[in-house]
Amino acid sequence: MDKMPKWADVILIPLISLILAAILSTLVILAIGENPVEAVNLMVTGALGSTYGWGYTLYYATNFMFTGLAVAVAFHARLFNIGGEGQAMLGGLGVAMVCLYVPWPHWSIALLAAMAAAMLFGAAWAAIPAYLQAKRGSHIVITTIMFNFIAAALLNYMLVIVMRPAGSQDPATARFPEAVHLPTLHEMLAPIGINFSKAAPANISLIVALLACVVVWALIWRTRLGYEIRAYGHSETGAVYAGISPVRITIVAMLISGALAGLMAINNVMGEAERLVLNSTEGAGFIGIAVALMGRSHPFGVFLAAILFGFLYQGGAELALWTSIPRELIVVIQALVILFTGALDNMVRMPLEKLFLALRKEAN
Amino acid sequence: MTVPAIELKGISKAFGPVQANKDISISVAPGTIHGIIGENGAGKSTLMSILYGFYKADKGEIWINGKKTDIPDSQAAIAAGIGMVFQHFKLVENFTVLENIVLGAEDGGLLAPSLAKARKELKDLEQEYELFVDPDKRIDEIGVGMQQRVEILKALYRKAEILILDEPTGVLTPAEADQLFRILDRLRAEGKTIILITHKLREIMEATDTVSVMRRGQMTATVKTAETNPEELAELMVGRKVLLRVDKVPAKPGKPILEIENLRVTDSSGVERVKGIDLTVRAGEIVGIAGVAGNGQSELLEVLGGMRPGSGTIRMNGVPLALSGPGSDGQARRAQGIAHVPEDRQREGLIMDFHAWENVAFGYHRDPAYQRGIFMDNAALRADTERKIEKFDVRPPNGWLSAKNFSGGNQQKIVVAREIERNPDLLLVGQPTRGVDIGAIEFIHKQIVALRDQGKAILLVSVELEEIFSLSDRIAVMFDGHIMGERLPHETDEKELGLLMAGVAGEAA
Amino acid sequence: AIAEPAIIFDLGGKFDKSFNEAAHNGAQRWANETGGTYREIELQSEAQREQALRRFAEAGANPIITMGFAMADPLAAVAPDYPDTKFVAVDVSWLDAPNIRQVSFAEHEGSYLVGIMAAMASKTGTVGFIGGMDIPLIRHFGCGYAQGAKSVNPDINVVANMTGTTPAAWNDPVKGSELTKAQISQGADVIYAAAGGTGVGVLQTAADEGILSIGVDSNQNHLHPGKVLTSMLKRVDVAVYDAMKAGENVETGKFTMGLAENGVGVAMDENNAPLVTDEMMAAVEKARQDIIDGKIKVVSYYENDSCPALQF
Amino acid sequence: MDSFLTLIQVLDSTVRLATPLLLACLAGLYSERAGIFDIGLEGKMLMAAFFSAAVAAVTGSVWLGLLAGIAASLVLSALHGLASITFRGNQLISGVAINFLAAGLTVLIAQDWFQQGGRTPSLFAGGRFEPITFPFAETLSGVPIIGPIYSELLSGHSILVYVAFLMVPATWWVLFRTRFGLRLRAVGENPAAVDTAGVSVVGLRYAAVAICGVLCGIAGAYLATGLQAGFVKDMTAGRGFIALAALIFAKWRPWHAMWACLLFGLLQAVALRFQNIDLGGIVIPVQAMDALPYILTVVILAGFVGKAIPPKAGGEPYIKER
Ligand SMILES: Nc1ncnc2c1ncn2[C@@H]1O[C@H](COP(=O)(O)OP(=O)(O)OP(=O)(O)O)[C@@H](O)[C@H]1O
Ligand SMILES: Nc1ncnc2c1ncn2[C@@H]1O[C@H](COP(=O)(O)OP(=O)(O)OP(=O)(O)O)[C@@H](O)[C@H]1O
Ligand SMILES: [Mg+2]
Ligand SMILES: [Mg+2]
Repeated sequence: MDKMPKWADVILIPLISLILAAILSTLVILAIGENPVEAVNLMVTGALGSTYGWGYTLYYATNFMFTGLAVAVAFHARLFNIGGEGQAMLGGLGVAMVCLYVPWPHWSIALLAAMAAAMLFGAAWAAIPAYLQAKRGSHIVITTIMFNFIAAALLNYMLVIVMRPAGSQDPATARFPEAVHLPTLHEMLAPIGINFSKAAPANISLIVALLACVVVWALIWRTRLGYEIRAYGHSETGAVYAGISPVRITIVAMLISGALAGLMAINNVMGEAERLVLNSTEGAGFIGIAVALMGRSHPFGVFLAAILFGFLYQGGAELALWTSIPRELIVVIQALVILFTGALDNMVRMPLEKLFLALRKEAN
Repeated sequence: MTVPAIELKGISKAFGPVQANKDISISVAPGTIHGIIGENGAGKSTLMSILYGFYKADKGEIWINGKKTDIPDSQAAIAAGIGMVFQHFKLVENFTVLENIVLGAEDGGLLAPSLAKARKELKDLEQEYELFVDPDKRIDEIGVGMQQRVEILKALYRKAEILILDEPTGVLTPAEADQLFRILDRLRAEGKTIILITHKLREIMEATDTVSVMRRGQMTATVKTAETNPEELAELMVGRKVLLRVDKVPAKPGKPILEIENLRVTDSSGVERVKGIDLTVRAGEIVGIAGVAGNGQSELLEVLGGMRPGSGTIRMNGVPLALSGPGSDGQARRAQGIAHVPEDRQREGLIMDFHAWENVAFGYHRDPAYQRGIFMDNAALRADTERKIEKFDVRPPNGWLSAKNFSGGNQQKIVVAREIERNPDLLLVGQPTRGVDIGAIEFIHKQIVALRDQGKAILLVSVELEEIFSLSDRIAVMFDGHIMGERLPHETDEKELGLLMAGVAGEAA
Repeated sequence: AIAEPAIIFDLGGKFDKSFNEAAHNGAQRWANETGGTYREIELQSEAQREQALRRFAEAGANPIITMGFAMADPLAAVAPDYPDTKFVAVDVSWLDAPNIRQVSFAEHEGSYLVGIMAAMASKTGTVGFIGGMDIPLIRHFGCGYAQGAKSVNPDINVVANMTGTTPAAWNDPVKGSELTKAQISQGADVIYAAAGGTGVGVLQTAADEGILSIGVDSNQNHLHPGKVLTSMLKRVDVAVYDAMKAGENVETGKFTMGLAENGVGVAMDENNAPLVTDEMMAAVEKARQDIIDGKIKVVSYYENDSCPALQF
Repeated sequence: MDSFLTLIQVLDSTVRLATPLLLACLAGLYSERAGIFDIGLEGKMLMAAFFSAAVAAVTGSVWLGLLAGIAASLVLSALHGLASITFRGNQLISGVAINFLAAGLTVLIAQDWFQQGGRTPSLFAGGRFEPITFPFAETLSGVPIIGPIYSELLSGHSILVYVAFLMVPATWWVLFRTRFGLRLRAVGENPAAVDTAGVSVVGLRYAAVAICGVLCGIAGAYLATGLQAGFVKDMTAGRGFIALAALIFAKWRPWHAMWACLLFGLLQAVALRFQNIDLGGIVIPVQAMDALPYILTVVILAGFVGKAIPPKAGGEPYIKER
């Protein structure tokens, strides 16, 4: 028998972990002399109280869905992809090249091309760590960390030396042409009579992200490849027995993961900034880890966790804007979520298992 | 009446829902060798680990030399004069023998004096018990027999008066085993108390003074060795009369299905494990491979099953198989009509976290019958599972349970069902009944024989000589990567096979 | 109600002791004098620029003051969406939107003056310049400085280094410190830091190693009294103060603040009084007047992206 | 002579920049040799940097600052121990969490205490580790070759620099010449062997993690009170990861760790001093120099230049009962 029911594993444990993280976050807010109730109020109104707030919340959530899915897919193959940040940066590079160097007649075609480029660049950046893990056993966590730094240096070089328009002072590409402007929620919802804030950056990438959730779900639970990825993730020896090549699965899973992380660039680079700037990823690659952990690597869980983090991000930005609480509060919350749902999982799990065991003994 | 060296009273231990030890009591007289036998999973190792402070008992008392002793950790056990040689050695592989011996028993904070002292004492111990080792060799440079001596020396260095050996002969050749028993005799003569765990009745009969039998976590009997016999012990072990032979009609071997020529296998650390073997398996026969674990049988099965590369020639139905690179993996082997019941069902044959119905497709998940468009046809899978559960009497009959929630025997039934139902030309079977109860053993054996009777070829690897004898139509013995000889079961006996397994060439035997 | 003004500090943060801190001081002065309140944010990342602009505009802040050239691009995108809001862009001079006040400074003129002081204070005949991010604006500083130094001593050796190529260069005191040590080993005994927060490391190390340094933007003389020769003042505080004072009616267009407008200058106070000789004082005063009168023309780096007095 | 002086200068700055790397690298060495992977070196250093600077700024005593830095780093170590030893969680995830926790908390607390945008006030004499001048450094500086080497390169660093370099032989000695070292290495290779030998795996691992905390604490304190005069947000700037890279580069051996850190320190020193390096026509952009430590690490990990084999039990929690 399982030690406890599935619902406890999937819902109860993350929930308790989340509550613990929330309690500690409250303590942190109290410790810096702020009022947690007010802070939460401000966050809720700022992030959910207007279509403007929702627009930013959903914009951030879109980023996190992509990176969360990226981490989740790799988790299914028991690979820890810490390289989402670098892969997303490279995705941005791909998007910028497509948008700047090709004259597009219409945004829709440009979007498809940008998606392809983003996925290609993201996957390419994951390919080397994947290959080294598969073929040479180099620990993928370390190599992907290294690749994040290398990506930052590469992007720095591209923006400072190669892609910066003549005469411009800041290391950023030129604005993308008007033709590749993606429809925002404002533009998309106006025809059906909803007046969504014009200023918020949420855009059609949100739809792509939702589609990506569905596609990843189907991939993992409904296809042969997903079956093989999961089998490999649960047991490498089992995979070898079944004729599932560990090398192939490692590489394929990481390519998919990198492509998903790269795909984020259609949202932040093409949809929001409409140019490529340094640090455009804003740590979304790392937040993907928290999102995947909280979402238990299930696309639906990732979706929910991404919305939660989108809320935290927008709420945090509002806090920074209207109070003296620095935006880093969000980083602390994020750290606590990762800590409790990831590293201290057993702290919640072990007592619960005992509890359920005792309950069952009683029932018998 | 002397005071018992060890007395356990009412020991119970559960791992989550598994009750590994239930209210066990046992008493061991000083200066004797006390055997403990029992099936796989009976709880022998758990009991000894409790005695050694490695696990903590949920209930019960431990008395050493007539004193109630608390053993919360191994430190306490060592202090109480207990030493243990684990089934899986606990040695640091990249340390030297000497470093392993002093580890945890150093004198003072500096290493050099400890090592010097240990080196000297080791000399004395070697002399005293004829336990020769090279103190400066690294563990990963010496063989298992030697490693075991290091483990024994570790215990003696810590002044153990009570020595526990958990299945010490599983990895040894009969000759090495004989040497071990001589050492144990000497230790007993010195007044030490020894607990010996094994499933091998022969060893119990030869080496022990008293024997206790465990079944399903309980102690079923303790008897004087001199007053019992193997048949009685076997019955005590499994709880009913043991069927030693499987009923089967004589084999009618047909054309060769599998032909192996000069097969060589090198493992990932560069050691050659199979050193050029030739073997043929024909349609309608079961060829059994006997041998002590670790003599290349596993590697042989793994190459045939596409789990690792090899070199040489293997023909299946006359067609050469790729032995490395593309076309040499498990998928290719299945396509060529080879099915494989792997040695380790939990690590290989099943994904423990998958539902039973997902496991029923494991390895065959690319079969078109399981596909619908680009997706897997889960409905078809579940229907297929229903049938197999029914036919192989898997209990509980619920395809939605995860594999880990079935007992060992039922897990094995799922694997066997999956492989046999493929109707393969060749079935590879590794340790088919390891950790499986007698009822399931009979059932699985019958299925294997039935497949043979349909004219299929079967290659069986088992470390249980009894199983080899009862199933095989022809027996090949492997030692050190070579096939030492082939025998027909009715023309040989355990003694002859034992010599072959120890590497004593056929002519001499 | 009267709209609140808002100010957006650049990545260095409002306590960078330099550029942003000058703006902060100007805003504080306005708040203290008028009792008004204003909104502010310190940017943490490139990607936040546009959001901050929009958020303040949405909330009705007016005028919205931005610090640094990097806000130019987001401003160009956002300003047209809020035609009724006035934006004030410090260090920007090349946008065309009717509702932006663009304020730039003649940094080369102020740098020329501190260059004179550096050359007169130097005993080794070598002076140093440490810039922040390598962009034309900072070269513009260095170029004026070199010209000033050479006007005193045509043979003077000016060593120049830039901290980096990204905005991180504004906030890298470790690197500022290492560059200072390097320049000292090349003989420099007066070093001018035009590097935002990085300059803190430059001034610190110069003080530790016993040479003189020159601060920038804000008056940094007090950071190491008696060790900072002077500071090249860039009256960002004035620009911010003026804009806040004018409120919603702030005049838009392009404005340059030079010596004549008191937009740049050198800092003289009790902290550096012992270091400044009368001779120095006189030379600086003369050059200042000559520049205002047009008798001295300090070449701007922008003119043809090169400097007559210094090779970068 | 001029280029010789430049060389001395670069090496001098190499020593300074290698020091935090070396301390963090040795910290990681203790932890990973005991089987606990630690990608939280960065976070611990950062936390220590902040608390050392903050306490030094408030009390004016750099030694109290150092203690506070070590204490702060130890708290994070304890958290890592709790997650990865007691609760047998994923060590990598715990490390990631610790890095974020430090990045966020330092700024949050700094803002709360000092209202200076996430920094501490600048430290003045007493609040900083001053350089130590060797005897006769001044007098000897004129002597050719030896003079500058003695007076510039060897003399004139803060005490923590010398501590860091002395930690190398000390670490070697502890690991390979003492009982504690033997047990520590054993627990990273096969914890079950240590356990059955009657030594507490948990105790050893906590000890290793604690030593790691102390060394990270010193590293962070050096950054904020030795190399710099105060804390600025994110001031570790990836040094924890470079230290990790150096550890792999060094294959978990103390002397090699020193050379690896000196190499990476040299790369940083060169990148600091020269923006783009012109090698007879080919210009190496500064970004390439920045990325070089990471690239080298990947090459090492790929096993093209000798294989880096981590301690066998590294990264795996020790679970007795399945
Ligand atoms: N660490 C553990 N965690 C959970 N269950 C365990 C653990 N060790 C043993 N068990 C379970 O306890 C039972 C008894 O196992 P034990 O190893 O004591 O058997 P054994 O008699 O030594 O068998 P074998 O002959 O295979 O060595 C089995 O069901 C086993 O699965
Ligand atoms: N590692 C495990 N995790 C969870 N449950 C387990 C584990 N091992 C065994 N069980 C549960 O304990 C029960 C007993 O298992 P065990 O393997 O001892 O069965 P058994 O009585 O030996 O049966 P069989 O003869 O079929 O092997 C099983 O029903 C199984 O659900
Ligand atoms: Mg056992
Ligand atoms: Mg069983």
